[in-house]
Amino acid sequence: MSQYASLLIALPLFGAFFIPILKRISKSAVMPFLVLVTLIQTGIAAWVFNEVYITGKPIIIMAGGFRPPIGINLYIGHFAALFVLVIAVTSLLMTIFSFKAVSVEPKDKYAMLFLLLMLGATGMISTGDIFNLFVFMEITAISAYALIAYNKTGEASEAALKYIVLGGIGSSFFLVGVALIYGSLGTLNMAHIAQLAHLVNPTVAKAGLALLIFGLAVEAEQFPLNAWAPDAYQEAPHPVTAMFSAFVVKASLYAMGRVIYILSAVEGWSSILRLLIILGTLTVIIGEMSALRQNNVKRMFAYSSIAQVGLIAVGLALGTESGVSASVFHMFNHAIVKALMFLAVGYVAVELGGTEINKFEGLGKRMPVTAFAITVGAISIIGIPLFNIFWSKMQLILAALNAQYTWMVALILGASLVEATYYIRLIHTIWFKGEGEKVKESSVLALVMLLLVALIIVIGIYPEPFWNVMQKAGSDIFNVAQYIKNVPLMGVSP
Amino acid sequence: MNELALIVFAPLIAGALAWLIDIKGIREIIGVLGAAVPLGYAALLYQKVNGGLSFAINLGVFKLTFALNALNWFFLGIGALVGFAAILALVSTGRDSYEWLFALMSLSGVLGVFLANDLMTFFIFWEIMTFASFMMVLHYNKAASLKYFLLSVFGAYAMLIALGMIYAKLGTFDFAQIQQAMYKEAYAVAFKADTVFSKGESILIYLLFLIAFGVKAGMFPLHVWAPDAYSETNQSYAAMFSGVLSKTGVYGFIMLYLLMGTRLAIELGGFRSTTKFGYIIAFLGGLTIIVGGLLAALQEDIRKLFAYSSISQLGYILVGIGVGTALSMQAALFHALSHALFKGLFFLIVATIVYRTGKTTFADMGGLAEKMPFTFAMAFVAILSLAGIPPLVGFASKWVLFEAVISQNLPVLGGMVFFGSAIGFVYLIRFTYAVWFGQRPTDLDNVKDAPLSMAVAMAILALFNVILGIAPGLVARELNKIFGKEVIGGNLYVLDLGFGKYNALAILIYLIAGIVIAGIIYFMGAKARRVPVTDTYQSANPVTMDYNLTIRRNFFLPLKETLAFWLRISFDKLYHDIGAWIEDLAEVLRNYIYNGSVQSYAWYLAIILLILALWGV
Amino acid sequence: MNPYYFASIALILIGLYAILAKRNVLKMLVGLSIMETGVNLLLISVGYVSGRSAPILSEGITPDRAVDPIPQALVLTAIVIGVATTAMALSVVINLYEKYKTLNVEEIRRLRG
Amino acid sequence: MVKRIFAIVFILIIGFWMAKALDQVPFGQDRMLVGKYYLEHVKEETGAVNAVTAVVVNYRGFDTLGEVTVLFIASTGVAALLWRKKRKRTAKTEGSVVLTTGARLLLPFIMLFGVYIFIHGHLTPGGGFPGGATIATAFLFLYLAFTVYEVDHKIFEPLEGLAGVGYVTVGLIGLAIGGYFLFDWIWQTWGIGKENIGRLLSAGFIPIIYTLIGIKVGTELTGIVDNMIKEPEEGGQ
Repeated sequence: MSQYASLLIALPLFGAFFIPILKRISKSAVMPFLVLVTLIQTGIAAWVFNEVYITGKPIIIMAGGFRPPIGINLYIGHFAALFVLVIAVTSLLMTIFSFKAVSVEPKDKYAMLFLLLMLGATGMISTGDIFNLFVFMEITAISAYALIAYNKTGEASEAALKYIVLGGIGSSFFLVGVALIYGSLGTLNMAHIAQLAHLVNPTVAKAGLALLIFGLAVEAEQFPLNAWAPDAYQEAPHPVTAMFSAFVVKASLYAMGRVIYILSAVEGWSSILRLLIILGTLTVIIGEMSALRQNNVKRMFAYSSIAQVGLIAVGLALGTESGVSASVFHMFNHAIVKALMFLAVGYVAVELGGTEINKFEGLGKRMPVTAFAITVGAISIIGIPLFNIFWSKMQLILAALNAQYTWMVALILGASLVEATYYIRLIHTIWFKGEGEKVKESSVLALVMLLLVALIIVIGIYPEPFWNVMQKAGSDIFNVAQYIKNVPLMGVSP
Repeated sequence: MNELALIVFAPLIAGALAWLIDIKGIREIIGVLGAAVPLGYAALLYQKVNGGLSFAINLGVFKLTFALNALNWFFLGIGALVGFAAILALVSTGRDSYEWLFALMSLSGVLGVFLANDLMTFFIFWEIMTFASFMMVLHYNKAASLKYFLLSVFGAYAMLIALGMIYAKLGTFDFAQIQQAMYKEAYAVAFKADTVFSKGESILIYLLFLIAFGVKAGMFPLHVWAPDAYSETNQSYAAMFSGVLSKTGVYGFIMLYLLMGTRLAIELGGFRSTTKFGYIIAFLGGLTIIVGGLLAALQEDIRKLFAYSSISQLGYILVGIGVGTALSMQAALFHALSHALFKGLFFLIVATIVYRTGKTTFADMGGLAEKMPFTFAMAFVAILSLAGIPPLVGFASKWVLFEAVISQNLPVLGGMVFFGSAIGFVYLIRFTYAVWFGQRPTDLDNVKDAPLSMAVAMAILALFNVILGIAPGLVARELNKIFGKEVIGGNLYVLDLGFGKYNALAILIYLIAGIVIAGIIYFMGAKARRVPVTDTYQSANPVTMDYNLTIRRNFFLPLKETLAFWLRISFDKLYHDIGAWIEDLAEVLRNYIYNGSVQSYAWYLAIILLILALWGV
Repeated sequence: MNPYYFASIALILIGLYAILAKRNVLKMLVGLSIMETGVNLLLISVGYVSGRSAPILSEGITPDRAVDPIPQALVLTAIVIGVATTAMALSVVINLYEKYKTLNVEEIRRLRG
Repeated sequence: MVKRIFAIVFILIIGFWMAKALDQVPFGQDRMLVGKYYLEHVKEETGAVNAVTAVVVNYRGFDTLGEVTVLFIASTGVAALLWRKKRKRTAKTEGSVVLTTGARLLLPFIMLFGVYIFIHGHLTPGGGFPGGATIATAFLFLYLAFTVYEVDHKIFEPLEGLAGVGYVTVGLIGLAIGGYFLFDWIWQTWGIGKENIGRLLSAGFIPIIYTLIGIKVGTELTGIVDNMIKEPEEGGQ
């Protein structure tokens, strides 16, 4: 029965392939079909979520019926179950937003690319095989290239070009890493690699791990490699940006975390981790500093999202279980908050025709619900208690201090001071500056925004149930021995 | 629900309700009820103070624990009382539900800080209080609120790092456990055994806590946010803001003493008769008194004057804490109470004046004594109490403080404290002269007296000022209960420090006698006749009413000229320049790194590969 | 140094050099596809076992006479991914040229800061 | 000029690093682990003679599913990005006589050869992708020869979608019958063609999948060629 979880991959694929046929039948049925598919996907994801969290055992999907490492297996553990649900729900909300936000013509192509972006992220999170991770990473990347350039303006093409060149280099070197790992171990299944990791020759292991992490770091927006991200976030259609910052980046972050911990038996492991922590801290600082004097609010949120991603990467690279669970909790919180804020900014851009800061003056009077959503999002990102990001940021900082990285924490807190500045300036511009006549806000989107705001406040006030889920998800990544035991490896005689 | 939880969360829930039900009448009632609950319970819990009442919520991520003991009951009393008075006054000056939500949220934050039993809860409610009070200031002025928020969050993050270091080494947040661990550390240091925290780390933790609590208490180098924040917010909220929220900084310093006092004392050694680390706090406190007092005298805006005076009064408390003996600690607590009372009263008076006249600078005020007699009476009580005139609580606490400082023969601190009280008197003359006496501008003729809600609030605080002034023994008994031993002797009306006595009742009797005699002379003897204002100043040459005779502007111009050199060094400008410099750095960094060309981005990738190649190989 | 490894690394580096040094966007994309070809060659050469032939088990070829089939399967996928990336890149460049009228990397810099 | 020198220096260092890493993976040594299992069990578990095809379709079927999706994204993306209201072919020079007659003559044979490649995927080298590419070259041949020839999107896109839907349905049938997604139910449960390994009708659902892939790749690559050749009208968006 549990093999039906493979519908998580089959359904969006079936939907995407079915759209060209559906387009022949009735052109206007494409978008509603998109909502239907994401709705069913959410249903399946919810079923998988409580299946995994009730039985406590991960679902292992063996494609083609062959046991790993012979066949490819999907490992839907605590983390994958949680985040597949996050992906499905965010995509559902963004399809609703796409009705209003996407006006550029070939909408059926947009729907196909939208579904495949969701598929790529879901695949990346649930796969249990390194090369399959590469394939799903490419699916996410290429559909992201297409979606970023979708608006067909000069700037959109420029942003997409940057992402293609950098993404191309990153994935090529990722493949070199896979070649090295396969060359020395002879297997591609993650659990099998984790089992045999100690047999790898030190130089190959170090180089392989470094290249794998380099490839993933380009997608996961670490400091110098994230130069494509601000442009891509700014130029992509609004629902795509929200999806991008909510889960596409998280998928590559998770992949990086998974690769780090399955190769933890490798000899040069701690030096690469320290490099990753330095990169992560630099990402936070440069991300926050660059957002300081932005007059395009969408680009400002892009930089802030990059900074939070850097914080998550630091959490992952700490090498302690509390660090990993804290970064998973931060991923979850950040996904909600950033989905809300990019939805709100997108909606403002759709209604008022642009995301420059002067469009936001007096927003409190013109679009009260959207202004309220942005304010709650901004306040929770700064890290104020009674909101959700506070708990995960606190856990991250305590975990970092536990791992004796006092200087890193001081720099990160300094950066979040900078973050507080530009968010407060935004809040002040929205509520206490400028005038404007009232704009009628669509009730559906208002409802979606209020739903997300309610979720933020609920997690902020009583984080206990969420934290238990996060700890299980964190140990799912960190505890590699358990991971190897869960995957039914066939004893392949060397 | 446990009483402690009710005390802490009642204002927050009331604030949220008031914000949701945005109807003019109901919102006020809910708000006042929300503020009354903590006051009521604080009184109720008086007997059960040492009953070890505690309450804990398990939030999964952290366990929030609250506990009641003699010390935080004392601070709880201050917070609840002045908080209730401020919320009562907010009824008339409150503009919209936004202010009700955040005023009550900050009250809830303060009470949470006082009742917290572990460092993490302390930090969480500290952040809630900072955020709520920031939102009150943001409502009025962005620059002031931004400066306030950044400095206080800077302090909060300093505390977070210290807290994190303690948690990393000791694995716990709980006050009691940390206290024991620090005692063990102290002995280990004494006998040169190996310790969990190195000397450098304990100094770092001390400095971080110093910054964190210094910011909140408005200590000298970190006080720049206070004048703007206190003046740029709803004036009745300012009463709570300066009266209660600054007490959290004081409470923090006392926590620092309780947790790490012995360790730091042994570690850093002594200085004259106090500990070195204590003397730093005391000296900075002394500087705060002088700077606060001098700047207060030179202010043109009534709100700014009281903001600076509030900072300088806090300097007294810091000196009391810094000296570090049991007597000086009790003096500091006593002065914390009296400061909250008379400063709260002063800000309520300012709120009434601003509410009624709409003016805030001295130049366009004057001669309000006839028009607002009740407020003037309240102001009179407050002035006496702040200046330290015997029958009121201000004198009692200042007297104990002076005794404490002198008995430890610390000449420099003693000098600062005395200078401070002199300066205190100076800016009070400025206030009374410019606002109450002198010639009333024509447009203030139809000014009415304080509205009922503000009058009641002021009356409550004035009453306490008088009662505790006459019977300081009430407070002394509570303070002794906190310290467990008889530090300040004497019964209800007499404070006996062993080397000095103060009989409040006797002085009151002499005062009443004096007033009676003065009254008799006034009515019977001298033919007192009303003298028109114009007569007193121009030595009898003809002058008309519309010419402004009273010196309301630049009252202390000579003082300003003498201090001109010192006034140029302003920490406010320093912080502003640092901020601007960081912003320019950010601008340069952003344009240099994200310069838009794909090739340079590809170069970044190549550089990272190079680093991997060189480091990884 | 085995010639196949040497060739594959050389191809990867030539591709990287083209991306780093060439000013025309199309040349960069050519460099990108050269790099992908180099990586595919590397994948294949990792799987080669000297003295054995293609893994098609018709008559005469027994399992111990065949080369490792997995890298060849991986390369099939990698080639298609290379094609997809290049196709996407070219269509983006077509749009870019239509709007910017230039292919010089230095001039494509409207999104910065 | 300095930039080029730096680039070369960087590249040499990176190259040296990768070479050092690769030295530890000696060339030509038999390090097969999972590969050995495939070679020994390919005949009885999948019935395919060509081990690579068996690995591509059966053992690692998920990769191929992903790969087909990647190509589908490429063709959709190209279509989405180059979409204009009115587009037409602007080729001026008609193909020479040799080219046009050659096209008419050779077209069926190229098509036939492409079909041959993906039908015999499980026996001879090459499979769905090379077969599909050959078919696409046939269409390209027509584009080169005739300036007016255009592929009709009304037919090609649904065909492409149909092939994709077919592939996923095959996987779902495997899920329904064998309990596992992409399970080779023809070979493993029904056991058809077990006896004639090496001949056409063998190797379970590999021929079916490769035919679907062949059609899909053919139509997609032709779609990409068509989108790239057409020029937008002046009034285009």
